[in-house]
Amino acid sequence: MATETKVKKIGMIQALNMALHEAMSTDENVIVFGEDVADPEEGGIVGVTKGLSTKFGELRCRSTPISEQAIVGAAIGAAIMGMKPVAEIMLMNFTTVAMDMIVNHAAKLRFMSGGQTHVPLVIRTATGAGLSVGGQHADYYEAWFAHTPGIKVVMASTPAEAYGLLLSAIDDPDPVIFVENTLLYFTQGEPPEAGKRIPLGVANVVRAGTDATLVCYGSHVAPSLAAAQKLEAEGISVEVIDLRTIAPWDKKTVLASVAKTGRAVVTHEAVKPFGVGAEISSVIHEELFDQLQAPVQRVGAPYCPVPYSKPLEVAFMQGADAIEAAIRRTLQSRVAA
Amino acid sequence: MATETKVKKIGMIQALNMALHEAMSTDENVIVFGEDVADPEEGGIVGVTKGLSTKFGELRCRSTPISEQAIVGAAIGAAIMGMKPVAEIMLMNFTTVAMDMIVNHAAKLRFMSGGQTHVPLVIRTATGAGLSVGGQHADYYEAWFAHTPGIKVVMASTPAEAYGLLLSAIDDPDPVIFVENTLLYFTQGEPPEAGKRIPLGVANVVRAGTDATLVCYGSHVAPSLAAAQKLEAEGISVEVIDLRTIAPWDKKTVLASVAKTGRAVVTHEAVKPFGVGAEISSVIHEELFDQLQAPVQRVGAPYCPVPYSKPLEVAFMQGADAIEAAIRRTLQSRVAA
Amino acid sequence: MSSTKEPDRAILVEMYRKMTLIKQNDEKSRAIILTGKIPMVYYSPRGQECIPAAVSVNLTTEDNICTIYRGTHDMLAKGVPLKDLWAELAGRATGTCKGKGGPMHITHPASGVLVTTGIVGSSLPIANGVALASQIRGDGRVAVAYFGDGASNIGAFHEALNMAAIWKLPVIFVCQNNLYGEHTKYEKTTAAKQIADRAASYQMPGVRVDGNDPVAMYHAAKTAIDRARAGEGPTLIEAMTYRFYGHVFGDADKYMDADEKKAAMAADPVPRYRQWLIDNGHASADELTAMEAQIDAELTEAIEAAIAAPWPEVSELRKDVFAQEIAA
Amino acid sequence: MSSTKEPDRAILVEMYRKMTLIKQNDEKSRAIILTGKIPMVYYSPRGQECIPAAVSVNLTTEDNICTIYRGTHDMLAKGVPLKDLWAELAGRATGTCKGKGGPMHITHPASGVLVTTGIVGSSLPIANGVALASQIRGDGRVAVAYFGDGASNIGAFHEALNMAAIWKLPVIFVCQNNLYGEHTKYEKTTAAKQIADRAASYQMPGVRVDGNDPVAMYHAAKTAIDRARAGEGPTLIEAMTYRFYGHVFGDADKYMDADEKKAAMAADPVPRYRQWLIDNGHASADELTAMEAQIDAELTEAIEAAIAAPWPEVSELRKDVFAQEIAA
Ligand SMILES: Cc1ncc(C[n+]2csc(CCOP(=O)(O)OP(=O)(O)O)c2C)c(N)n1
Ligand SMILES: Cc1ncc(C[n+]2csc(CCOP(=O)(O)OP(=O)(O)O)c2C)c(N)n1
Ligand SMILES: [Mg+2]
Ligand SMILES: [Mg+2]
Repeated sequence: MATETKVKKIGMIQALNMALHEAMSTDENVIVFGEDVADPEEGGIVGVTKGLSTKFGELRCRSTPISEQAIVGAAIGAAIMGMKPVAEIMLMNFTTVAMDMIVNHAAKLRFMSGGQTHVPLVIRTATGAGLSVGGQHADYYEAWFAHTPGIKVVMASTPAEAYGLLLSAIDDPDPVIFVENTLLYFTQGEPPEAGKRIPLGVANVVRAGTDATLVCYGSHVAPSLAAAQKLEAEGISVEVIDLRTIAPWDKKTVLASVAKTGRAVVTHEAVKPFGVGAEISSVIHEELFDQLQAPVQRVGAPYCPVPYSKPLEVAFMQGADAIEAAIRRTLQSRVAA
Repeated sequence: MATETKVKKIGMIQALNMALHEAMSTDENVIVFGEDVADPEEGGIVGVTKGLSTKFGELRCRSTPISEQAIVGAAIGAAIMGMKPVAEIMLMNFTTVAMDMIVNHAAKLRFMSGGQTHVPLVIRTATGAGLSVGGQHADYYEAWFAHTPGIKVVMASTPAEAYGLLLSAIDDPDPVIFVENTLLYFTQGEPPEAGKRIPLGVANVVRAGTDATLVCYGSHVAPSLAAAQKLEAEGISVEVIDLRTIAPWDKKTVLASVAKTGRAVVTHEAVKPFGVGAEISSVIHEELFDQLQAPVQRVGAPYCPVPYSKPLEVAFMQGADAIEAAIRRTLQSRVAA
Repeated sequence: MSSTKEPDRAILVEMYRKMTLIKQNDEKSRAIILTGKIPMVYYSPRGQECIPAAVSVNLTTEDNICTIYRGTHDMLAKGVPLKDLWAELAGRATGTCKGKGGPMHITHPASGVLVTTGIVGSSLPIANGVALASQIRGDGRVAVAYFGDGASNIGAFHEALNMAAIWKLPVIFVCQNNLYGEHTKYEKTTAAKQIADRAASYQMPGVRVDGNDPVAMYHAAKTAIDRARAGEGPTLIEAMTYRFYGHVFGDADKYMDADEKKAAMAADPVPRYRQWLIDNGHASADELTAMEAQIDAELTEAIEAAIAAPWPEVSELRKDVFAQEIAA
Repeated sequence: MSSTKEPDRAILVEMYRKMTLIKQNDEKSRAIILTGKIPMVYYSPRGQECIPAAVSVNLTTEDNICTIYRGTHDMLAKGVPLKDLWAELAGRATGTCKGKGGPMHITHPASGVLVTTGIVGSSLPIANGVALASQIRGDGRVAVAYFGDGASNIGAFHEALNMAAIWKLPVIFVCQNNLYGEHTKYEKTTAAKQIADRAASYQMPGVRVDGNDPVAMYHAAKTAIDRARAGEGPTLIEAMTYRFYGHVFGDADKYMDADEKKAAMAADPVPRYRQWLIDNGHASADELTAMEAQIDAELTEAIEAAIAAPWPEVSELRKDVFAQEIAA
């Protein structure tokens, strides 16, 4: 895909692994635990934690029992004491068994204690359709966490973004859910600058444009760019915004863009109804009703569990085509202004 | 409040209790379990299950250990076998410890089994601010469940509604979360007609109007009616729609009303960002963009955990005033049509 | 083999048939994945054949099981039809679940495979509910929950055992202890000397048994199932075993002890049992060879049929979400 | 009282001081609620005074506790300042949590009250994390998780005990077994003969002790805390006790056995211990009466101050959600 040959690309897993090495090297309060993460051979199921237990010892990087409540509980307690735990919940569907710890405790302790305690933990978790794993291994719950005051949600779209965002998530004084996409694990990208943080809460305008704004994040950034590129050939200029942080999201950047373009599409891999797109669409309508040339369009998965069978999974996953169609819908329905 | 004196009003707790008695009497597959529910003296913490264990025996109405995963798991297994379990999860915050069972299993088994099994259970749970119980006893997660394909969400606004909706929820072949508001427990209303069901998925136009549509449910129906009544004095006619079923919600009724009024407000007790209001607002904008006279307004709690202190809790809870203000916003920002 | 009183010859041979079916199904699974024709995620149960074989000969089709992602052996032992199973693994419209569930969610109520879950620990609380229905109806059925050693550390295990014990549910908890949860050894994660000990927390019988010994496993299962059927409540069985092919097919399994694995594979329960059956006059080599050939033929046919079967229609996404189809 | 070697006089008296503080605080709480001046939801710990008193005299302010809604006794024993506590109960800006947490979420890190939770079972996994930090830092602190008998049936209990055991965390699990979870008796919900037995599932010491006997409770706590501090890992203590005023203040408690309750109240641990201290020459009646009067005065002052204290500003809703204030 790349035309340059100079820069050596790196993979998503490697980028995340580099960020963890960097964080553990520079701050001894950073600790890592989760199922299988201390396996010295492989470093967890996909290798994100490779080498950490060997380099930093099993006191700071340890494999846990299959006990997600205990994992997140341990992260909360350690975080209150000033550690910086990075807990891994292998897949996002398994956050459901730790939901009390995340929602009733991690997210609320700062507020309920009147600021006396706070919970600077990171929960890394992965998910995503496309690997034929069926209904219980590919759900997205970022909308749930965004509806939960007190916890931040971050999703990265490239290796370098993942590196910089994960470092910021670890630095952050508040709890952060860091969602990794399983298909993106197998992608390559530009290497990050060593130690370089990407601030949370700031969206990234990955492509400038004038005719419509496309808001996306995580696994939907690449197909958004593909759709934008395709439309460019027709002279349609699409601005693509990678949210990076889903909660709290960067309203300023999104609204400034839509104020300029007058049209917007929000897209994500999660199920469309009651998804993150609903909030962003609502806010755009509320704030820019008079400037909008067409109603904001949303793209998301259909309202059903993730199916196993390949043709069903393909139909379930919305890609560049669906995004392109949504942009076209915003262009067609221009109101008589 | 009432002007009639003939009809004997009944309380919300009594109405729910009557529905359970009715369901258990007419269908021996209906079973009830949850923490303390079989207490013959009080019938659970607030008395919704009073008398059931005495009348139907402890085989069909039993108190459980404090084990929400096991409670919902038992309901799922029994439901697959054709029973009609009504499981009580005392407060909605405690559904977090059973979230795997609800989301990965109850909601998905019909789909994942290709329709070979299904899970006709009801989870009754209560929540709501206003009783000074602080951050872990008053959350609303209806937006989470609405974002979860395969499970229905119902919230009732009066005793008679609760009676009819709970009976339909028990009849329903799919899993239903039935959310009760703790403040409404203490309200009275018209008695229901014995055995009368209120169908799921059908909203109730509780007040006809022509100038704006107010979409609400559960605890926000009463303040919505109060706001509508107040505005009537100024000649502003507000149509009030009680959704009753949050998922799947009655788009047809809502869109028909907004198509007529050209203005809409969505209000709920849950936190506003990423709440149910976002989906409804988005759909109204998407479907009726050209007919809307003003952007849809949303009312919901501010983005913070439920606070303890009375003045904070009062400020947290949005009532008739906030709803009235939102309606006024839709009236003011009329676009030059 | 265990020296306890042996079951009937027919049962001994039926256990072998089930074990062979599982072994051959596993071999064919790994082979077909490598061809790319059915690219499923596969958690091999090879090495654990004996456990569900011995449990299932004590069950009727009216009895139900709840099993897990590593559960093909449990399903086959319970009698899921091969064609329906393979069509599901291949994601076809003719599969048990119309292709919508896949390997981790095989369901086939007709043969008593009620739930297959991908969430560690979740089979137990649901099996309780299945047993609860039987208890209320007094229909004499039992429910079996299968799960792994790693699952004994998750909250659902504890809640389910306590509830089953206090309610005396007709359920049997069968822990297949293969010494690993994913990449991590038992000793690193599990504070109990043996999982069977945990039954004491619930005043429930807890039995550790050699899960690779068909006769011992048969007796452990029979005792527990009889007990459940008689209304005397649940049992926790810890069946000791080993998985031959790592956590998931394709994993490098370097985290496993090479010698330990070699020893386990050398003690492969399937050929060992075959030899025992012949040595003890329960079956002739010819009889077993013929059985094996027939199983091979049936499997080949099922797999070929699966590959030739039609894909589901995209409209299936709108079906089975609720009883009522979702509008297009 | 237990006949084991008695602790120093100063400790014996300090335990009484804490117990009295808890008892009087309870009396004042119930009284003030009835006046309507501080209309809080209140889970009375009356009857359970001795447990945290005996635990806390073995802790330093550096050591931390995680407790539950029924936790005022635990907090008072650990040393939360009365004025800060009462201002929080009254929802005032000067409360420990600025009025934002309330009775179920009292937090006061300076005295080692790190978390108070309203979710059954949640104190345990979090206490593990607190202990984990100490283990990594080698700072010699210990963490105590308080919880009830009913909580021993929830998943978090099991996960936390297993993790603490396998990691040898410096944590003590103190189960205050008051025989009821809300309206339901122990025997209806808990399959274990005694909760202490459940420690065996984790190869952890499990001790059942009379939680209303200050000396016995002192020794049980000391052994466990010393053990944790020495890096030898966790202990489960089941302290037998009774709650005098039902689940939540105002509940009719008809589900409780009237005779059982009468007997428990007749054996009220606080006056009983008072008499024992006097009878055994550890303290004079005058000394204790003076102490009681002083506590009464301090409590009265704290409550009056709370009622007079300012309410929090509404802008507090935007603070402490995140480190950075939310925009208005
Ligand atoms: C709640 C949950 N946590 C984590 C996982 C990921 N996971 C899948 S299998 C597995 C190991 C389970 O080990 P064990 O129970 O021993 O069963 P085995 O795979 O050895 O048969 C893990 C951790 C999961 N599926 N569910
Ligand atoms: C997860 C969860 N489920 C249910 C409740 C409701 N609840 C509050 S206290 C309580 C009883 C707890 O009993 P126990 O653990 O014995 O403590 P006690 O109140 O007797 O001190 C219950 C069921 C809760 N707070 N959290
Ligand atoms: Mg295992
Ligand atoms: Mg109790």
